[in-house]
Amino acid sequence: MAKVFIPSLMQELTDGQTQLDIQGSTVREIIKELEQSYPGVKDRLMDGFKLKGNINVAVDGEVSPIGVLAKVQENSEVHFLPALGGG
Amino acid sequence: MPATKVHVTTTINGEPVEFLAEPRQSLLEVLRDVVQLTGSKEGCNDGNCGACTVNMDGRIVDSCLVLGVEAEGADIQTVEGIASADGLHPIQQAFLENAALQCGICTPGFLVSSKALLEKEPNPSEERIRMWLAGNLCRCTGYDKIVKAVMAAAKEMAS
Amino acid sequence: MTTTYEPNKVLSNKEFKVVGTRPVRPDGADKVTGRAQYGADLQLTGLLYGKTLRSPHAHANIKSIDFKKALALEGVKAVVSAKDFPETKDTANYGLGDSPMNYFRGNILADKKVLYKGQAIAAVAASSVHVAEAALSLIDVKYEVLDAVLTAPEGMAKDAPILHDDLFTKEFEKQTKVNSNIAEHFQHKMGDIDEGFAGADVIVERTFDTATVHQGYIEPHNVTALWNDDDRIHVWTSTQGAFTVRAAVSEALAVPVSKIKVTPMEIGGGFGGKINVYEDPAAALLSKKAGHKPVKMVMTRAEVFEGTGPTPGSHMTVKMGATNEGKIVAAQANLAMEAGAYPGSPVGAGAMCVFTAYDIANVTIDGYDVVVNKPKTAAYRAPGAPNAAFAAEQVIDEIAEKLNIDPLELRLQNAAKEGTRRADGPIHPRIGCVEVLEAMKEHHHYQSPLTPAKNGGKVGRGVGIGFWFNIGMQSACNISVNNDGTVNLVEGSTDIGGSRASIAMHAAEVLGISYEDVKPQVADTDSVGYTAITGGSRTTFATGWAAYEAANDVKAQLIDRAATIWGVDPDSVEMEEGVLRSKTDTELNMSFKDLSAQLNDTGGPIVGRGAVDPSGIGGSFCGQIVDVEVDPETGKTDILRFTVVQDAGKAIHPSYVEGQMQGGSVQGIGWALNEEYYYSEDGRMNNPTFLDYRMPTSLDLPMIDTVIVEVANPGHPYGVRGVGEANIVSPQAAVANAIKSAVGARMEKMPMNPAAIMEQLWS
Amino acid sequence: MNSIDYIRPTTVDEAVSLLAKYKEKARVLAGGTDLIVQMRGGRYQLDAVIDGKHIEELNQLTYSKENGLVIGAAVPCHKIYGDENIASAYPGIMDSATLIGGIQIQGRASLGGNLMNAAPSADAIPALIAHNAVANIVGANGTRSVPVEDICSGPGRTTLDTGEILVSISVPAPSKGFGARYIRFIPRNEMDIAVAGAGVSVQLKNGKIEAARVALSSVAPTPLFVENAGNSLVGKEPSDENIQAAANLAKEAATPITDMRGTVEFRKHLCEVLTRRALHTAVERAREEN
Repeated sequence: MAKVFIPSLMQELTDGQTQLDIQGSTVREIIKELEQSYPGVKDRLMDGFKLKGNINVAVDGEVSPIGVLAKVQENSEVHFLPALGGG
Repeated sequence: MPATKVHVTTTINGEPVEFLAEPRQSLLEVLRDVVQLTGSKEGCNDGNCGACTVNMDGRIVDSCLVLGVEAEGADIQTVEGIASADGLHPIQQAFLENAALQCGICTPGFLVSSKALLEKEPNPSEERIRMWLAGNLCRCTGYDKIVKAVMAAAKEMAS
Repeated sequence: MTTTYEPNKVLSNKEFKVVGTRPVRPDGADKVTGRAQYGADLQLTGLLYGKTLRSPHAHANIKSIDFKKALALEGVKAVVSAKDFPETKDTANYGLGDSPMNYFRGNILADKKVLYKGQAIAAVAASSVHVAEAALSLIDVKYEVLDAVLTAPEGMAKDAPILHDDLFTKEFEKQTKVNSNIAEHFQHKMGDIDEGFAGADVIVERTFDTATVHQGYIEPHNVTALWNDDDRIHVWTSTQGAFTVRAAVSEALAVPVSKIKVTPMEIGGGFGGKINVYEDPAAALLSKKAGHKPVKMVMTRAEVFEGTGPTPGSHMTVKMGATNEGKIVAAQANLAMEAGAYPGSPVGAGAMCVFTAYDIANVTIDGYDVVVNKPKTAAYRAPGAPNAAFAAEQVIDEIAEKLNIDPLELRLQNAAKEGTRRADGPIHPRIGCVEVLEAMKEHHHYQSPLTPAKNGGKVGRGVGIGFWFNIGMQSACNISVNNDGTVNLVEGSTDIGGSRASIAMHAAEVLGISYEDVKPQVADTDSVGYTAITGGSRTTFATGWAAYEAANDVKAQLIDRAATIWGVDPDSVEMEEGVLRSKTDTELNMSFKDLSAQLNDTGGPIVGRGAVDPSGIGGSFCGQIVDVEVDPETGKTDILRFTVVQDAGKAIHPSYVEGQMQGGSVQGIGWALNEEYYYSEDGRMNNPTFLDYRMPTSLDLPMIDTVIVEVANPGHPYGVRGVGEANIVSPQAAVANAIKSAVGARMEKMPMNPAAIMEQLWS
Repeated sequence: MNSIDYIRPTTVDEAVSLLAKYKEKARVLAGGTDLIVQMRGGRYQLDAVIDGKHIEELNQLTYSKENGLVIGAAVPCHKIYGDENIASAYPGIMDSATLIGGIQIQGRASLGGNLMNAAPSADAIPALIAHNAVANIVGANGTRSVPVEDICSGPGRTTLDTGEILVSISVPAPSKGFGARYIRFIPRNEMDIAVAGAGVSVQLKNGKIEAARVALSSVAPTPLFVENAGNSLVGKEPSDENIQAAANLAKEAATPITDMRGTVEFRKHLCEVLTRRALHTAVERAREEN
């Protein structure tokens, strides 16, 4: 199971839980799984089939260039982060 | 007032040049838009960045603060006139070898200014170079490599 | 010191043939002779000149716009306003996140309401710039002037005038029901902040305010657009991202990208400020309305200050606690940054960077994105991070002072390493924070006594360290082999500081040929695969990587071709240092040059391609040591000595890496000491000139010494970490700490100009 | 910028008749470093600029120990500081000529233009006042000479009548024991407008101050001649206390405004600091002259 870190401002949807162990081989599956137990998560994170434009997902510390398509390993850490630009 | 163009005869980079200019046009505007020498750049249009620096009768000036019509009878050198048929001038070569440019927009002004300094003072101190170039703004380099390039050019020109 | 001191060190631990050398840039000759074509240099047949009408008010409703008199002026060819935008979808995305269409378009041509002085309202195309300017004065706009909000605290105040009646505070994408100037609230939490502070022996808390500053590139924004008779649009512009411009014009005008071609001209600086698109869509509309004539628009310096950039002013409280032994046990930050007129300040990045250099168990960070009546902020080198570091790096300095621990020692004791968990969640991969701090500590500068005063003032030394994540994103590159043994390399990254060279060096290294045998060029959007912005310190990292991939593709094809010629199995052929040889038969070998001459007779051209969207981005740490002299009677600060140390992973072209470090640091010095938007009460910038927006001149600086640290980024083939941004993060704090050490004034406001220092000394 | 005529007279008379014709719709162009920027910014909507650089009298630069210095109104700064005799005889003027703008600006900008631009922050004017300079003005009604401190009447305004032209500035020859200094305060080291500036001179005789003048920039609607500050030193020794007292008078006289270049409090404070520092240097210079 992957360790999914819930952003503090989204913990209201997870009954205050900060971290959840979720089954899934991609970020998409993880979100689907999360949505099952905690309805509303998907709407917060996704816009149709992809992540919202202002959200990044990091798997094991690496921001995924392919968003929800990113592969997740057993024991991976998954973080949802605000997207960053740069100068 | 009707805009009447004035006929101006001048010398640019050693060549006699004639052009027609409205009196309100700056020398920079004339160089870029009328004579088609776009090497001199506009950064501020009020004499504070030096990107438009040209040499006029042996003195460096901001060409945005000169009227084109004032060029009558003058001898003007722009960045386009620095290299010779033999190749780049040592100051140009030094800027390249010392990585003294990043975006390159300020470079024409710095080259014209630096060349004038080295012609007047072949061996300037770092302090003197910094003082001389204070009218030329560069936002990319922090000036370190520009100052070093001028020093390197001085050395090269002395040898 | 007895040993001779040599500046500009590179602490390399891995050597390559081409990578790590310092060749002259391929566009060099054009740039020292005035031949390089920047956007404003473009001349086209039938060219018209456009100018933009801008709001004289910081906050007002537009009641009406009357173009009659302007259109009657001889030489005026077309006018446009927001009314000329076609119907389209609700959200715009041009490659950098989503934004509501009305906000995106509002910043191009305002509709109904203006939200900052300098906001574009309408544009005119005419036969000359002078006629276009005259026409602007004939456009009659009626306004209803509203009260302006100029800082984040003002914007957050309960009774503040509201900028957008459709803006509701978001919290991690949760749309709240609060109509407010707070566009977004971010939060990061780790550990237990109260417990953390309870275990601290010393706690420092301070509140900081910083002013709005501009990127300050010397070249004003420019664009030439032609809406052709066949309805194809061609845009020539100095931009950090040609594909971004293409997408933005497409989104704004509801024209498919395939009908838009963007030719990136040479660019005179950007620093993040030439990512956003300003006049380009208006220029295209003017071109269409003027009968498909090309229209050139070049901003004045005042338009650049008032209508583009800047990076935000901010209001920040930082609190940190440490034990007597110097272990930092808790850190809290409350960061409010000005988005400008539309949401999107870099507070999110600031929040993610504020404590990143340290290993702290208990952290809470709150960030607020606040709209105010100022230009919409744009990226500026590590956006958000310098503001945050100005606060955090001063607080940590004060803790060191209170604990009587050397400030670098305290930082080293708490430095983040591989495996340290960041406050925003993920753990650090291999990073160079410790290595940078150690290089600072061991540096001749830090080991030397304070530089003596030049003008009889007081001297002091300060340090600081900063972090920037860097970004990856998409890059494409094609390499074709010439029959004289050279290659042409086509890529899509605007070259803003020598990246043609660093990208070509990747290819030369792979192919084992000389740098001079790679001829790079930056192509237009019709001629190369999608390439994201030159920004986020990504160009050498990602486009260099694309070149690496393309070169490897070429190499594989060369090996195949040699095998065909020799009639052997490709697996038995290798290519090293520009020579192809059989692994088994020493007779079979051929130089790349010889093979390239045979290509047309042995199967045709060889073209390699590289297309990447890499992960494995290596963040960069950068620290500064600065000695200042402060005149205690006037508050004037002079920089006496300055050293910058940065982790480059691997410096592909060390001179250009040093250039980034020096340039970023000096922008930081300008930000620290003098630069600011000076506003009148009604929201007008009083100093939109290089005279009064005081950027450093050569006379304000010493040499900027550099140390390149190389902690290879395992995510990149040569170990590259982007170096364009981290260098601007902490110079401000380092200067502040130096001022404190010189005259005892702890500076809670930036800029730390003479008046501000005197005020602090008098208080 | 609106359309303009450009006229290039070669005599003062010609220039005066052109000014009579265009009245307030024409201005005389010297270096143009202020005028061209102001025309572009819309401060003036002129019909004509009259280039003064081709009139002999406006280009004169003569100096003798007997008759002093005459600076044509269009002579650029670099010619002034480029002349070693002038530079050593007129240290205060030399200070200001090397401070105005950068090298590019100094290639064009003139002290006469600085005076006619009448900016409160003008660097040359306090130095000229300190040096007892006089402006030589020609108009339709003839020639008059006016002390420099009586030229500026407000920001950008002078006491010249419409139709008058500044031809030159005369500065008396300094005698032994004379020293002068102009310093300004700017946040950077170049290219800035003065936050405050002080131009001072002292005449020493037998170790005492025989005469002294103090003038300030950027702290009043015009460059400010602080007569009482200079007079307070007369007959006294150039001691720290006496100089401090004069500096305090300068501070009292200043009536600055708060703007992007500084606050009232800061600027008044600077008047004291700069006047004190300038007087000390002027005294040192005066002693060197002995």
